[in-house]
Amino acid sequence: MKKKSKLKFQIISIISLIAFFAIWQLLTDVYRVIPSTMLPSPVKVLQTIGMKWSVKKPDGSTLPQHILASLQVSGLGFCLGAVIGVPLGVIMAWWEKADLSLKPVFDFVRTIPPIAWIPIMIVLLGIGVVAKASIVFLSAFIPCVINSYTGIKATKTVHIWVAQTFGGSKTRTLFKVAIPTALPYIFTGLKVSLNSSWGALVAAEMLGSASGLGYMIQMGRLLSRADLIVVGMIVIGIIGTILSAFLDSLEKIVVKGEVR
Amino acid sequence: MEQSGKIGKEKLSCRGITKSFSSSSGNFEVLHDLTFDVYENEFLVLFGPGQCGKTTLLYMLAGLEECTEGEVFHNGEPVTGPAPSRAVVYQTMALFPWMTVWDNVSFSQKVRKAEKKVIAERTQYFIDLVGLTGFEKSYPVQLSGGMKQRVGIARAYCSDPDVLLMDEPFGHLDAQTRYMMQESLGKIWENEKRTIVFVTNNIEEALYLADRIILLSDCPSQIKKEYRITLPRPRSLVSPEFLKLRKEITEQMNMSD
Amino acid sequence: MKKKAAAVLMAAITAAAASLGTVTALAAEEEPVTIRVATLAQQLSLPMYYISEQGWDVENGFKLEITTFSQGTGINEALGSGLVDVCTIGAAGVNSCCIYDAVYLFSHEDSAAGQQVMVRNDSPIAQEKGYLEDYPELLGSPETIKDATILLPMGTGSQINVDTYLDRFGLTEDDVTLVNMDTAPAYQAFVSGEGDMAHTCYPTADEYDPEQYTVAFSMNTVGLPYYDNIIASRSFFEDEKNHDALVALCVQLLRTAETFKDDTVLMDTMMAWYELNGQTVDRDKIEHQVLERPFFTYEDLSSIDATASFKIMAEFYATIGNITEEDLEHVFANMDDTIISEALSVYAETYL
Amino acid sequence: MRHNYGKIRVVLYGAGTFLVLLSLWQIAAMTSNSEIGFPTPVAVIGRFFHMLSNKVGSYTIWGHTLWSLSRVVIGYLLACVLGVVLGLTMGWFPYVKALFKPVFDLLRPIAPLAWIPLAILWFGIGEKYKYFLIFIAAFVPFTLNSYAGAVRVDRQLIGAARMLGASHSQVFFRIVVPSAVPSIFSGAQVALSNAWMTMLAAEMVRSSEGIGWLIIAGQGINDMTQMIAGMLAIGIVGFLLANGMRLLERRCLVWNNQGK
Repeated sequence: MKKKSKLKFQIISIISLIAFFAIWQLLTDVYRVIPSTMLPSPVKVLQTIGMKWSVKKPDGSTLPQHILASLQVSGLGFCLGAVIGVPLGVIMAWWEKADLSLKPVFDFVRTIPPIAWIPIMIVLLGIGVVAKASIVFLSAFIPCVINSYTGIKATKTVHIWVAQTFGGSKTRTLFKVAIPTALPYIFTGLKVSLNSSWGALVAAEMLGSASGLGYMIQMGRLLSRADLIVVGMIVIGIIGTILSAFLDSLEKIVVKGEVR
Repeated sequence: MEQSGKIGKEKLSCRGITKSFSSSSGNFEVLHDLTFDVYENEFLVLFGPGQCGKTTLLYMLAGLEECTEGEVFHNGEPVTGPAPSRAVVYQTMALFPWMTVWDNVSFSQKVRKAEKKVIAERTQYFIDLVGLTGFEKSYPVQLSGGMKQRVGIARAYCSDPDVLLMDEPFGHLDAQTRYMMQESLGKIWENEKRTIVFVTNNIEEALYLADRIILLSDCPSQIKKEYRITLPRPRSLVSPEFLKLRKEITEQMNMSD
Repeated sequence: MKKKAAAVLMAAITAAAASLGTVTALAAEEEPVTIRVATLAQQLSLPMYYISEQGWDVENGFKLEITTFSQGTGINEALGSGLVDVCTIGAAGVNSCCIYDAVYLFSHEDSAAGQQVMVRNDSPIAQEKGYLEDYPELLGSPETIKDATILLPMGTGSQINVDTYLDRFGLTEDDVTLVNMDTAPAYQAFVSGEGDMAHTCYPTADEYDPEQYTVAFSMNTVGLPYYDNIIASRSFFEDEKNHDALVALCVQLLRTAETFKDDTVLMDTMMAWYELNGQTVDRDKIEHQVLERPFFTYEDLSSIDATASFKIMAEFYATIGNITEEDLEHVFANMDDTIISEALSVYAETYL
Repeated sequence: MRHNYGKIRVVLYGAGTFLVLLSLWQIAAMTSNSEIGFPTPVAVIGRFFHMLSNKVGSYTIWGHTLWSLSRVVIGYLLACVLGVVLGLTMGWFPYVKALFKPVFDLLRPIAPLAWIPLAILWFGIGEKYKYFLIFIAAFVPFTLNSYAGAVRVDRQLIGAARMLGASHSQVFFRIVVPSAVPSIFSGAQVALSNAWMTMLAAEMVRSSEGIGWLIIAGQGINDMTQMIAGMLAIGIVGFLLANGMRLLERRCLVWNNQGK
């Protein structure tokens, strides 16, 4: 695309963003078309973010505490997902018996959304960070399993043949050849899994929590405070974007020569 | 470069064609000041070593690529963009995977909103011409390389082109299919006389098919030599004249000027 | 089976499409005014249920459409989204009054009983009783209560209950961890070992096994008057043609309170309600739950100031920061007494 | 991922694992003395079949499933139409991309469940907020994949089409749209599981029928058996939906089976 037209489109994008916020502001504060109980104006949202940064009222923790609690829950869930999911995927792909026996169970468990597990998790694991992390784990471990499974399966049979001709045992081949080749797939799996573990955060915090962004949104609902709700949503959105941007750049560095 | 005897009036003519690609490491010139004509109903072959911009030249004749300098004329009119009158057969076939053979071949007629009867007639005619009768309903994914290229040829013919531009159409085929395709293309060309510009880096293919061969040099490629091939058709690859010509052109090509 | 199932699906789609698109036109004039009522489940929905069962609503020119909710916060949302005209609600009603500009009509029931917080018998809190002279019933002391985890449905009367309890010991919400959970999940979590205290109310309160759990405090022992209130949406309240229907509804509520003084009528209605909602319940077990929460009759409302509880709750919400000071003024401004006084005089003429 | 290891062995291994898991669960349930009677698999499956024929609340499981499906169908179709149209046009027309992409990228990272409180504020607690939530959950994957499909179209095919005389709009409809279909289908798969999960969350927040309501009703009266039976129903329906979508894809994309 020629230089001139690329610039033109960038300008349009900026204008459309500004228009989005301007319309939002006009509809709420200026012309009062939408009552503030239904949708707070961008200015009100910014005020609330400012206020919530240091004030605990009315939902019991400041914004940084909420963010920390949420990162803790989805972080722990993600680690569980990766630590259990990746080896599970590798085992299922490498040993035929494991694949045959584990795959149907995995496919069935996969269809039950994490939120449906909440009532059971309360009884099994209580309401601590571990219970919440288990809800995140349920949505985080699936991409890990799938991608490491595809990664190992995609390992060219020639690689295995080459390793075996040089006398490598099955397991040695697995670690020397199959896993290194599957690394790019495994990394994509981790990337997807981190995104979905951040997404599952809201569900996890429905389990019963005292702080966290999902909890803040719930409190916004209980106290009919639309500004708390919107602030919670926006902060979740921003952190989600930062996470995936960070992962994309990490992927570019780590997985240089990968086959895409 | 002397003007060879006229067969018919010029179909395509290039005047001072130059093409250079600007990349991060400065400009990279591919074609340098090419001037030549293509005559009506002539089988012209652009022959040259592997990477010397033959495909780019062909795309510029079709109007798919713009010239950095110089111009291409078709029946005297400057070429501004791709058009059905300059049909292209791609090396990678570029068939529409979601369309059946019938839809692929009849695409140009349907797009032109010709009436049903005309579409049906023409499409069936060209499918039979390239020997794909009975495969009308199958998808490209279900065809072999050779058959896919036949669809490419039928599709190009079906748009009733003034000129057929072929970019190493048999480049991807195995040797066996390649000979077969060269032979059938020769026959097709006999029945359906069209001006054809054929790009290849295979000397047998060039000599077997061409009325005229333009030998191109390495990048930035220029016209090295022009040969008029008057061997009777269908040519045999082992006749003495064929072999003599083959040796001469190969030597000429490898001689760095 | 297949055809019926498909019919249900089709009906659901057409019904949904209808509600999505067209705005249903209001019923013709001479028909009774439809009042869409939202009530809390079980006992608190009895008056409305009884009125519609006896047909007292159609007799007096209004038609009740009742939906039940598990928590007051759900009713707030219903009011906020204009799906409900009148509701019976507890402390959560304060939110509706200040944020959705709803109108408080009057308090119709003393529902403090059963609003209590359970604690495990073997927990440190349970070992200390009568730490405060003027509240001998309360368990625990500042040291044992500090840093406790309490499970409760936030934004409702139970939060005020817990905060009053903490206040008695000079503590605030920041000294403990409040975990937001509905009554039933709170019970399941608490019983499986989570948290130090769990708020509950009837009927879940009776699920707790007395050998293992005792009442740390309840609204009565903490001295917090807790009445359930009748609240109307602003649009419904201000529409002149609904005025008579509202008065008539209040009159019928008073009449039902009077009839519910007879325990057998009250219990029969309770059992009928459980039957209707497909829950099998043991009558004797729930008898005490129902009788401990009386409905205000004509005499009660004439003698005591029933609005006290709602005002205390509104002030409390302001102190803990759930609502701002000017919201508080807004709540007081929305406490109407014209409808109830008119209803009391109409009730006096007709039924006394 | 399907490897045919011979039909019988597949069934044997799969059934084997399920049996092992169920018996573990049976033993655990019988020995557990937790306050809340943890139901045994036999009880759960028994209750599941019981609920197939008799009413729970106002419907049998069939009715609840149909209610849930009717909500998913409406939100899903709306998201499909709008998502594909926006995605394709954003991918092909630079003006549309410049106008809508920034706002779309702004709202995309917000998890569907985070929209629940706002949806309730905007649409009330009837049916409409559920349609809105399911629409949002399905709209994002549809748009993303259609956009990716339109952007990744093979330039050579476009050249060929224009060479054969196709006009700019004909190129869009006859080349760009069909070539994006495979990635739209993969988007449809993601959208379906998103919609299914969000429908459940919406029902567990507020509803008077549907499978989500079934679980919450069970939780409300401490009936663990009904809760787990509800999860069983969700798993089965989710399983059927996912496989149904795969079959549909395989049938429609007969021309593409060498791709995926």
